[in-house]
Amino acid sequence: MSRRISYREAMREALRDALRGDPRVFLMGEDVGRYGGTYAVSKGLLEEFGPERIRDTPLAELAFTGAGIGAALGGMRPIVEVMTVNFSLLALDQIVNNAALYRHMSGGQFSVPVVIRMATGAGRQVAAQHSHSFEGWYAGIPGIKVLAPATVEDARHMLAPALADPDPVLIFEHAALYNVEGDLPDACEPDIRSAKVMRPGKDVAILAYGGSLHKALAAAETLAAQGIDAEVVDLRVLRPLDDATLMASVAKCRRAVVVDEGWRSVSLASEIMARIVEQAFFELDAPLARVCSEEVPIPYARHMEEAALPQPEKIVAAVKGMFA
Amino acid sequence: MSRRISYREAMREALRDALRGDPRVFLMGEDVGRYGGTYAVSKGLLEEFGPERIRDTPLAELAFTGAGIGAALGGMRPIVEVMTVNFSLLALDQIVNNAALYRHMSGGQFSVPVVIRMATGAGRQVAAQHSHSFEGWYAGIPGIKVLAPATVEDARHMLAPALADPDPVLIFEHAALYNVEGDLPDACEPDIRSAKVMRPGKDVAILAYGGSLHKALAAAETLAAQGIDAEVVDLRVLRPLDDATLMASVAKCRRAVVVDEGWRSVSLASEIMARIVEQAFFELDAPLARVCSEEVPIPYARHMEEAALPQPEKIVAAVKGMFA
Amino acid sequence: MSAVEHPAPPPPAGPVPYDKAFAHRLLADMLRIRRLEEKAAELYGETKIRGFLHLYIGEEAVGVGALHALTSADNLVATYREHAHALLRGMDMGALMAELYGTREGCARGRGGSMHLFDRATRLFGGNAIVGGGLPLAVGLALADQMQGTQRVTACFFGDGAVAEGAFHESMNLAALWRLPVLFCCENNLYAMGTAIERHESQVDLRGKAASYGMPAVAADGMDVVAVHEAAKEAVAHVRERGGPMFVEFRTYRFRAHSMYDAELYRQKAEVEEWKTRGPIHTFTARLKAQGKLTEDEFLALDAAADAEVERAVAFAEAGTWEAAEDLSTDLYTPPGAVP
Amino acid sequence: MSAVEHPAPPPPAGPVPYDKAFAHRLLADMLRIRRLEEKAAELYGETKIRGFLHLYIGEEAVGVGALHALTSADNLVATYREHAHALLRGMDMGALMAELYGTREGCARGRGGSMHLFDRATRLFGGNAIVGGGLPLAVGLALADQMQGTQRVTACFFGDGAVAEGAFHESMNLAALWRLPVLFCCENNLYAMGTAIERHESQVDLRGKAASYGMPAVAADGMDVVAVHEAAKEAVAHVRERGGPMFVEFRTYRFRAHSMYDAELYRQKAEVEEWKTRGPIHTFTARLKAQGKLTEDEFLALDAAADAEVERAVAFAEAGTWEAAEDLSTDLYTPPGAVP
Ligand SMILES: Cc1ncc(C[n+]2csc(CCOP(=O)(O)OP(=O)(O)O)c2C)c(N)n1
Ligand SMILES: Cc1ncc(C[n+]2csc(CCOP(=O)(O)OP(=O)(O)O)c2C)c(N)n1
Ligand SMILES: [Mg+2]
Ligand SMILES: [Mg+2]
Repeated sequence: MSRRISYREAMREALRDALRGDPRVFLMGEDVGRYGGTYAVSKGLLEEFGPERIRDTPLAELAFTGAGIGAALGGMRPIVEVMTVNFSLLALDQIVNNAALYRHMSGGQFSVPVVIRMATGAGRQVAAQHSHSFEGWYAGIPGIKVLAPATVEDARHMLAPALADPDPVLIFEHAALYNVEGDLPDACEPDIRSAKVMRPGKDVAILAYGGSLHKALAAAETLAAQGIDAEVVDLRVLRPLDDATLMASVAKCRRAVVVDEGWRSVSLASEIMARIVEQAFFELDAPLARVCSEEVPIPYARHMEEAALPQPEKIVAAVKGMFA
Repeated sequence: MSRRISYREAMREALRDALRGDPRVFLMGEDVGRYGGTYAVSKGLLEEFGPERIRDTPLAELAFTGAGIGAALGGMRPIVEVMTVNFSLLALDQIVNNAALYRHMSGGQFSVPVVIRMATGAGRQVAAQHSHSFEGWYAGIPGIKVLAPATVEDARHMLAPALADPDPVLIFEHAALYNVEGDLPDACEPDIRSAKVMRPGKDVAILAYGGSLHKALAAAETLAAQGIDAEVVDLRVLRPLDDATLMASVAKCRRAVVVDEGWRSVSLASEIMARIVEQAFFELDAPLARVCSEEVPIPYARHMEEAALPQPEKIVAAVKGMFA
Repeated sequence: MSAVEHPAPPPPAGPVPYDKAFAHRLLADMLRIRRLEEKAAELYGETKIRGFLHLYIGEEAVGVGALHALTSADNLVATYREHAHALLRGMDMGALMAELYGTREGCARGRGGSMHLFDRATRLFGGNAIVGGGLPLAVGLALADQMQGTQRVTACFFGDGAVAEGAFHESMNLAALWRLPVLFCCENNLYAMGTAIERHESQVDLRGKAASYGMPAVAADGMDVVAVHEAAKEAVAHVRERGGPMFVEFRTYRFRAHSMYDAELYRQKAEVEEWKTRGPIHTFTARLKAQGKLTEDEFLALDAAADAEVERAVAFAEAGTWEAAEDLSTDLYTPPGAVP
Repeated sequence: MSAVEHPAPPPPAGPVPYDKAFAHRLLADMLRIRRLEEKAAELYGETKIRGFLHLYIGEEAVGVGALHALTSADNLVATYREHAHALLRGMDMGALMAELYGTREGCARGRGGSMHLFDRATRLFGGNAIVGGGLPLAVGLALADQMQGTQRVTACFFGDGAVAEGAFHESMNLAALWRLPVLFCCENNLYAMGTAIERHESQVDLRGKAASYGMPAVAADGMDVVAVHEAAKEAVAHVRERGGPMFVEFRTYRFRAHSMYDAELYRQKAEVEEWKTRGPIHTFTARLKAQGKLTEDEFLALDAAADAEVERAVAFAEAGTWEAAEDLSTDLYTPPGAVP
């Protein structure tokens, strides 16, 4: 059994559940309360949980993110919402130098059970400063875990295990997904460890996550019509990467393309390619390929933005290039 | 003809030359003046050029880096010194969202001729918060250029072309190199475009940069004694990468290992591996390998720090693993 | 009325101390901005304009009063709510509208959109969409002027919300410490998106912040173009003569939503309505008429001129062309030979 | 003497308003810190200790006076110059010295070294080596207490240099806005590394900053343990009773180099010498003696006890063992079953 729900509603239900289930949980960030959340994710929560637990913050990304880390050290289970990944650069020092290092550097004395959520990605014509995808950088930081829900199922069910995790967990929600609806099964296994095969196939493994997953699935349909049976894998967990699932898919298909909305260079895509070449080199029948954002600031004009981002057609072309 | 000089002195000479040669050039950063520079690089410059041009700043990485960008827009040629890459996280927003995007986003109206220097790297037991190597992240940002002088020659000669460049240029100086001496040839070609073969070889290409270059060269000596003739390439320019030189070396040796002091995942090393597999897949006789920092905060204790960082022995082991 | 969180100040009153020509100029400029933005909102509804669109409606007195205190040699650094500032610097309305359309004829070639208006010719250094992100740039521009001996003021606009950012603090300290010619113009419209100033600032009199850096500060009624202009003139003169920075707080109000996506759950309709009665255009109009400096016909003529300019701008934008997708990477780096 | 940039305040004087036992405790603690750090400097010369080592010598009155105003239930967030703070929270000196050696018996298992002393038992939340980096943590710790109804003060130490950081501004505003029980303790030693406060702060009276957030502030002579303690007691009481934050500025001076690499080019020897005559230990000793609250023998006994404690600590560290390299990744993440 399942029901139809939007990614936004799924996320909101997850938040509501978490807030109801544990008095230590609270949500803080810019405009999460009275405004109702920039993306309306937290709409209605202020009314139910009050301004202490649905806490509007000043524009002070560094301090309120750090305060979330401190509150976690102090026994709470904060959910910090950084409005978008773009502004998280201002908070990065706290995420790296406090959240990520804290347990190891203190010789195991303190854990930091904070969850930090942020919207990421482009595609809504909001131009260069508001269209970044830095989750790849975060995926490179030891001491944290990084999630990228791409489906309503994950939007609904990744938050609880993230909060239960004793270490810092970052959740990247692709801004273009909030309006997307999907079927949410009544019974779900909450899991923040594994990648997931979304579409089994045998000719090429398309490894994608977040907003790009849906482009990969669309590309797979097109390819199927052209006789190429693509397997599509949702990374889901960007750190630690589930190498086993990825390599199994690569070994089975013997060809792989990675899709990542981050800029091409020094991206999560490059990391996955590096791992494949380390772990599955002899399984490959063709060079790996990646479809990433072009290495430019994302322009405002729609056709230019589209040209800058990964698109199903680019994925199709990359795959077909492997069979040429 | 050449002369013996330390990396620190080479850098200082470069700064002095730049300041003498162009009244628009000035140096600003924390303790560049009266303190004499944290690493004594700028020692003596205050006396020669005065406090306007050797400008001590408050601890305000975000604002003084942004001020450097603004001063560049205003017609100056600022050299911003961020004391170390660790603190540059606090300035990252300005580097990404202003320096890097500015020209493209303004439709080509404004260039940002700023140079931003910072010390990077570990190896001096300064522990987790002071031992980062984030230059890989910077190398992933379109709109800027990224240099990593590893030799006295580059310390001496990369600054002038960086200043002459109309776009933002970041220079990463490995803190462990300042005391290293080398022979500086009297005649040098300033070049901030190409990688450089430092030791020709034929069996394996070792691609390294910055502090790791010297470890790669040491490893090559050990390997030579064991009958493996390694070619060592200094990346020198981390963005844009000189693919041609790298691929030529890989194609020649048919095996390659990348050495990078950054954390392993989503690193410059992963990017280079991805490029090799894209561009030179069929030239490879073995899986690629990388020697990076272990994915932990760098510990204080010497033996633990050593265990966390790339070392010549690890490079040797990685290479030998390729011939096993 | 007193139930509203932010009662409006008394309506601007008293004689307007300007000659007719200048008074008409101020009024005309407020009308130009208003009509431009009303049209932009309409075009947004038609999906001609996309992405973020932040309207200045209600705040026109601030931009107009303040920017008329600057000369064309001065620098301007603005936020994402900067249609007014771009226009008042002298940007052609067509180039502005074309940028909102995203066409090649836009002031940033269609790459920036509403939040990133740039204009080298009028020394407009953006359009910055990172809250607080423009302040360090302004400090640097002023530093360049100080070091080069250029007599120039750099005016930097930002909202009340930006005051909470570290960037504000660091920039204020640098500017005061180095005595740089920066005019910090805070457009305090009492809200940062949906967060009222009382919920983002522990101390809502923002002049105290300036004092803590030893920087002179003044506040002015941002609903009154005369008050704004007088305060700005004095502040600009101060910066120009002393070389050091100054902080000006303009107390104003945004009549429309924060951006096009805002349900305005965070404020009462009554509050907005009360502030609308202090609208900068009609109160100024009324004062000028009362003083005999404006007739209804003159008003209608100014308004019609604004409308006509907007129409021309729309026509220009409609006739626009698209940047070629192959040019995506153009100007990522400065082409050889281009003077930076 | 007046040629120095920062003249010292008048020497602390007047009767010490404490009973003998408490006065001796304060003196003993200052001596413990001093002897510990003198030894650490020596061991640095012998390369037993490496990396950065920032000494507190000259500033002992601040740590001792302030930390004696806290209880063991309070939280502490410190900087990289935190040997004193760790010791005064009650950390065993052996565990501290072992951390400087980098051995497994160190308070952070040898992973942190001098800049990263942590102690869960005494609620010491680091040792933070990013200037300003601890302030947001302190705000969050206090927020957790407020939300959980725990009566606890979070004291946060930082230098004058940190005041210029955005982190300071954002944290002060948050703490004041939300009325959090944070005690902001500024150790103003007049220099941020080699940059004198006049060259990093446009306004050197730092209390004005607190005022701009509506936060009460007080300054105290940081060379006088009595003045520090009295100010700290009042401030702690204020925070505890009102629940809201307070800012205390302790004006002090660092007698030694910033760290072990500093050539001290930026200040005059005469200035250092003048401040040394205000040394917190000998002035306090003299006052106690003058008041008949301390004999020379008692002083020598306290000093000898400090020395003996240092000797034991060194012996403990010398007998230390190394963490196994295979354990490099241990505690990167919390092991299953460990309570965070
Ligand atoms: C650093 C940063 N954080 C958050 C945002 C999202 N955001 C855009 S405008 C805004 C409110 C800013 O308020 P204010 O400074 O008062 O300016 P106003 O919009 O009222 O003119 C927010 C939170 C952003 N653009 N940049
Ligand atoms: C964000 C950051 N920038 C720069 C440094 C390098 N640094 C370490 S201590 C210091 C001076 C700090 O001065 P202050 O806050 O007055 O403390 P003090 O050392 O005088 O106790 C600097 C610049 C750092 N650790 N962190
Ligand atoms: Mg506002
Ligand atoms: Mg200091």
